[in-house]
Amino acid sequence: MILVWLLLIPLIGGVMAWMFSGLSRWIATLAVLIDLVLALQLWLSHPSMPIQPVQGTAIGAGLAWIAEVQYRWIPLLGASLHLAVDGFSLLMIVLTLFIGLLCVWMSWHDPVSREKTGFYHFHLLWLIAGMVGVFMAMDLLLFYFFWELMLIPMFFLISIWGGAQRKKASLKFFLFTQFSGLFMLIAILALYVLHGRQTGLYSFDYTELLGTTLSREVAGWLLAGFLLAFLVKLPAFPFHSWLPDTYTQSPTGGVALLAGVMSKTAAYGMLRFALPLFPEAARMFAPAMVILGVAGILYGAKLAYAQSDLKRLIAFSSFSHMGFILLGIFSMQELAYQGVIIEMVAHAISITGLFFVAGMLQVRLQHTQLDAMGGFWEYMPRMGGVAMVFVMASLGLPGLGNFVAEFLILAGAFQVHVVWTVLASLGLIASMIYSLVILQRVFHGKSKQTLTHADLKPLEGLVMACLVAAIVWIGFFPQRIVRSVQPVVQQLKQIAVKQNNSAADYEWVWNDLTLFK
Amino acid sequence: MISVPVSVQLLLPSVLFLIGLLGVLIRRNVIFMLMAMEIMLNAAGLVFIIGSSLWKQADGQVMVIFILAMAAAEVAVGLALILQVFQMHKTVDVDQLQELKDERERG
Amino acid sequence: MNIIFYLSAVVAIYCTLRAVFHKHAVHALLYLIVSLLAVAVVFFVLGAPFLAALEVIIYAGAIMVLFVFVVMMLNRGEAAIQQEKAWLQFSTWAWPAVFVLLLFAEWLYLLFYQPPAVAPVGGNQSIMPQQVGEALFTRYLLGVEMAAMLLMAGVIGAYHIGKQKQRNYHRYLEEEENLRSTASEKQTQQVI
Amino acid sequence: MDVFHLLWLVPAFPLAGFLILALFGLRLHSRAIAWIGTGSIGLSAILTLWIGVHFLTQPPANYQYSLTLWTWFDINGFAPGIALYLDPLSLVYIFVITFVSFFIHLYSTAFMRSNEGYVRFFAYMNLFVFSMLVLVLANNLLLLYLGWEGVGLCSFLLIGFWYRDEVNGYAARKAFIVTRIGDTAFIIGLFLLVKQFHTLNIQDILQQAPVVWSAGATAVVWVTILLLGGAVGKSAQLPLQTWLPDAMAGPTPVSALIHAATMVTAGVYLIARTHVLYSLAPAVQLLVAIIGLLTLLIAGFSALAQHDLKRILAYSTISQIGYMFLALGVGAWTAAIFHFMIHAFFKALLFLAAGAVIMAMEEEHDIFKMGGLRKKMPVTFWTFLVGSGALAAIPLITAGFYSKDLILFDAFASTQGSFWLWLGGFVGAFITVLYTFRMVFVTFYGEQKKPITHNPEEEKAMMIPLVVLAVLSVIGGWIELPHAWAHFTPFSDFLTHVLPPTNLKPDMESQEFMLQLLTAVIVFAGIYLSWLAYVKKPALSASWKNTSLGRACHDFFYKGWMFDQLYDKLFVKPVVWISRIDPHDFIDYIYEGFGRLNVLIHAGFSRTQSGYVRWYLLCIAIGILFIFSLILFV
Repeated sequence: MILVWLLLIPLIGGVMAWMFSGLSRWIATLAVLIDLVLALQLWLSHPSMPIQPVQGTAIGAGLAWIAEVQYRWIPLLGASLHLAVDGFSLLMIVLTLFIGLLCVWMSWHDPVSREKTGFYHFHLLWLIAGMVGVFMAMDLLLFYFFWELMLIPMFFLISIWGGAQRKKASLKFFLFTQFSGLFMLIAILALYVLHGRQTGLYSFDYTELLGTTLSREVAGWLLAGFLLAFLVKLPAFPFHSWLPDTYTQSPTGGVALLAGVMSKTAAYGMLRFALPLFPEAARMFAPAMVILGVAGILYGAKLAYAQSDLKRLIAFSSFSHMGFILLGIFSMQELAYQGVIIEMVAHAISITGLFFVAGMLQVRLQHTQLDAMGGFWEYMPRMGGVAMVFVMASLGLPGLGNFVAEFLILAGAFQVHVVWTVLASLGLIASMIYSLVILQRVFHGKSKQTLTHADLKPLEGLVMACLVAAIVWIGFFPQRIVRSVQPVVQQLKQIAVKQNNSAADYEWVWNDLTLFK
Repeated sequence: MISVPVSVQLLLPSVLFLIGLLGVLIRRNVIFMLMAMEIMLNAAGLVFIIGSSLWKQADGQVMVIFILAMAAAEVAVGLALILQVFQMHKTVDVDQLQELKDERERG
Repeated sequence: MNIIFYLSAVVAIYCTLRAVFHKHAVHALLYLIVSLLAVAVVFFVLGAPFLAALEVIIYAGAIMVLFVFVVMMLNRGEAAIQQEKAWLQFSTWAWPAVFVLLLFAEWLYLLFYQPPAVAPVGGNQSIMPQQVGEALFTRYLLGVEMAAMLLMAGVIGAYHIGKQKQRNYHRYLEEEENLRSTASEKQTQQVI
Repeated sequence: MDVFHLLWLVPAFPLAGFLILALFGLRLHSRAIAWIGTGSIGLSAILTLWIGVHFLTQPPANYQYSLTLWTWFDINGFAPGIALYLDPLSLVYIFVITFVSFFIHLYSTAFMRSNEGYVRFFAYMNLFVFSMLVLVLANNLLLLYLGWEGVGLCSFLLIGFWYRDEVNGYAARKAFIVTRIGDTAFIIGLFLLVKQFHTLNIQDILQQAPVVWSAGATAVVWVTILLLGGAVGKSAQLPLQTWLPDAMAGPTPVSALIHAATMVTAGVYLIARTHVLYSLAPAVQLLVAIIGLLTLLIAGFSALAQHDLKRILAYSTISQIGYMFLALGVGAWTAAIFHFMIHAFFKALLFLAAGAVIMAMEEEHDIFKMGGLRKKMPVTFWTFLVGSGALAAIPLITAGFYSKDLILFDAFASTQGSFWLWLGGFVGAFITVLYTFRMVFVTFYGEQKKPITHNPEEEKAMMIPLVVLAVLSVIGGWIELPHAWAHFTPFSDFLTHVLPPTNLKPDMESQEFMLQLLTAVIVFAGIYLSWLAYVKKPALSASWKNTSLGRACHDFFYKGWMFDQLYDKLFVKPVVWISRIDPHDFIDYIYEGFGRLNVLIHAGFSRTQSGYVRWYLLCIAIGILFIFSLILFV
């Protein structure tokens, strides 16, 4: 039942915020805070999930939910309101709500949200609800429903409260994500039909569909459909074109949720749906995906360095980091899986921090051009300090969450793809080159203009303190996360176990230098 | 009752229909176009009647009744529209009524 | 009886042609009425007396009267005729005529070279209103209901459309107009 | 009570200092800042002393003690902990770090007083000390890497401390990125170790490595090369040495602490720490020696041509670390660590004294614009002279002699050593003497060229560290006497619990005395030569400088053997070029192209929507015609 509340509170809160526009900030704060407390309480009360003994070889064996509800929805189609969470889902929900709360607070001083305040918070809350829904839907149709639900408020957030080119950006974002989402819908329907034909049981239920046997070609096509949606949303290498425009034009609150959480829904989708549903095909795709991941890391870093706009730079840095996630997921190693999940959380926090800094600068300067910045340390040492923390997180400084994640991803990937991992490690150097640009061109150097009372306001300080605390916490205590996602990783590990049997088919790109044998 | 071959019988509605079609295509006056359309409807009705007499079934005639009803409604709405359009644009020339034209082309 | 069919067919075709190509709207309408009457005769000849009556009453009577009213409301006398004359250029109707003739050719081919399979003609009796009514209110009851609703919609629609005199036909234009009016208000305020 | 349980407090004090300064520093009075910044290190140093005494008197089992604070993460048995490890090697390091840091902090309280960003300085410095302590105390390589990157960060922040000047920012960035290149190699090495051992615990790896790997196995070669990559980056050795001279842009105490005494020797620590691996890969160990040798020569020659006092010291640091690498390369592990300790004392001393000089000269760095400071700044002069003597390794009376001599002897006499390695080190020693005393004579002798406005000798906080470090630079060497004199080697004995003793070729001890004599001769010869060239007959050096060969050599050495220019052409320019060619992401053009295509198609279809009703109808008619024809004739 708590799951339904988790979903309903932001939905109702959104409507209330719309109705009582004057109080909308408080209503939004309250709604998200209550939700966060609920989710956190649930998460904390299950420190580590017992891993059920694996029965049989089916990939889904051993799944254990912390909470689960199932209501009738469209019984005719075999679709139900099946909500369930395990440690992984719950972690992502907590993350969503945490970032969401900070977004609400961050928009407090944002002049952008002063227009149509209630409507703004309505969209914000529905967006949060959509994401929360994505993280707990265990029915594929429902998953698709939430997948699309989070798209629409995001679209309006950009197109109403965005920057100067918001129309183009929001349209681009919508077209990319919607179009790719349709492929996923097709794949879901095809899977549904194939499964129904085989077993006679037409159902969209995740646990039901898990064991579907498919021929390699079919599974490949279906996985391609899922992956297309996820790769666009992540975004991965050739599908990232919507990202800079969208990230740049979004309002601060929106972009944090977009870069911080929405991109993680794609990674979540891969780990939760794409891989377990089509393990064979995933193994087939893995080398290509690994290459895409590495390409994304390097290409994103290159683009980030070339930008002259702060927000674009951060946007491309986010793109670059998504390459690590892709690399980690498809290297199919336990270390890498854990790394990916930690990266999902850590990157969400660090990128949120960076975009908040950019947003605060935008409010103070009315622009985000790097050429016109410099020397701001003098006027805002506190903001400079927190910016430094997130810059360091972005370049993977140990002690902050991203390092643990990237280390695990690369260490995991190294087990199977030596050359690609080494190339990806070059991304560590590249990430340092562009990250330092943020710090040095904004806060160091000669000051080109005088700002007064520009440093963090109390509420902004609180938000940034929360983020810093979180990223440091992950940096030093990732074990809490590791433990809570253990069952999922065990499930995913079974994919990797089989890998050894069928790796021979794909030897051509595995590129495992025979050095270390 | 009559022993005209069916093909010849059907020739009449086809000719009427084509005349109607020609009328719709070449007249610029909205009223004439509406009239031409009535002719076409009527021709279609005639085909039903021929079918009805051929097979000795009442269904064809029922259809014609529906066509009549439809024609009546259509004429009522259509003429109201014509009046309205005339009042707004002061013309009955369809070539000047181009609200459906694509924006890009107009600009 | 065949001769009646042929005669009325010739009359119908001739009058329809006149109706379509006439430059004077009222004359055209009168030709059209004659054409409809001729078609009614054909109906009768083909054994559909009830429909023949309906054709006369509804089509030739009611509908055409509507047309006449509208034509009279819009009539602009000689200018309209001149205009129609100008509009009926060769270039206007050449291409449509070609297509229509092509269509006609195909039709002829269809009718006479691939004649339709004709069911055996059984007896020469008419289909009486009784039968039509039976069919209408048993098998086609739903159709009747729908036709009734259609007529209702037609009546309301015609009333609604005919009533609104000065409203714009699209809300965007309305908004534009509002903007323009507020702008002009501002201007006047500034002037004051 | 077991004092070792308090080990965690050693890094915790500086961390606490950092946190207090970072969170509340903007509101604190400068005196409070100085107390917190220096006091935290002082507490750490006292605790270290206490622990050290305990360690010597009541050593833990096997001379090693580890303290797990908490498990960092545990993934299927791969569980690096936040765990500290204390053994003689790390004890030496934390001893040096805490004490030298303490004195440098003390010095800074006065030196940095007139600077804005006082609190920032101490916060960074405390963070640095914390990171450095974590680096040397870590019991696994991942935690070591945390400290490793932490010190890199602090180095970056402190080089760019005066952030308004773009040049400082550039130097900071350069230092961070160049070391990061090495660090990336390092972390790839870690991946390889994880793959092999599924652990990063140093002791576990060292125990398992000889079992898993035979000597010269490919994997161990790769691991050691990659770790070496990290070490040369951090320790500014060939080919990644270019960042250190530029790093002198930071405040002088920073140069003393980070870029001379502690951080740059982290590479030495890393190699010493993983010595078992290097023993398994003799080829790589030889490479270490060669790198050390080349670096010490290249840097020595570069130092000879510098004008900037701090740059001379920077090149000399590179050169001295080259000696340590040479020692590591020939298997003289303890000698390397010994030299590290002594070097930390005298190089910190030299930098601090140089800082005093620069302060007196109002930020003048060029030694040729100084001169004659001997009388005006006696304390500085004498301490600087002691430091220089140690650097030049004046026999018997300076600590530098004992450590450097040990390295030279081992380079010759160790089983992995050779005559050529010794010769290189020997030449390097001569050059060291030359540039050291060139620096001393030019700075402190001759005429005074600039008046002193504010004499730092009045600052007690600055002079006490100088004196203490000078004393250490003299007596520090007496804990390890040459083999030939007496078997009084407590330092090596102490370290033998961690590091294997140096294997000497048979019958070498007899030659040691010869070598020492040779060294002594060149030291005095060098001092005389530089005295001749810069004090007695300055025209001599000037005339040499005026020959075309002389000028070419001077320029070449002055620019640090043109490495900067080379790397600029090879790496920096291409990278920047690649970034600049396509800032707008060509992938985007593909999607833009799709968009354009759609607009084009739309424009085509838009034509059909002409707004002429009759045109639509004609289209319908044509459609009918078409469908009919299709049905009839197809």
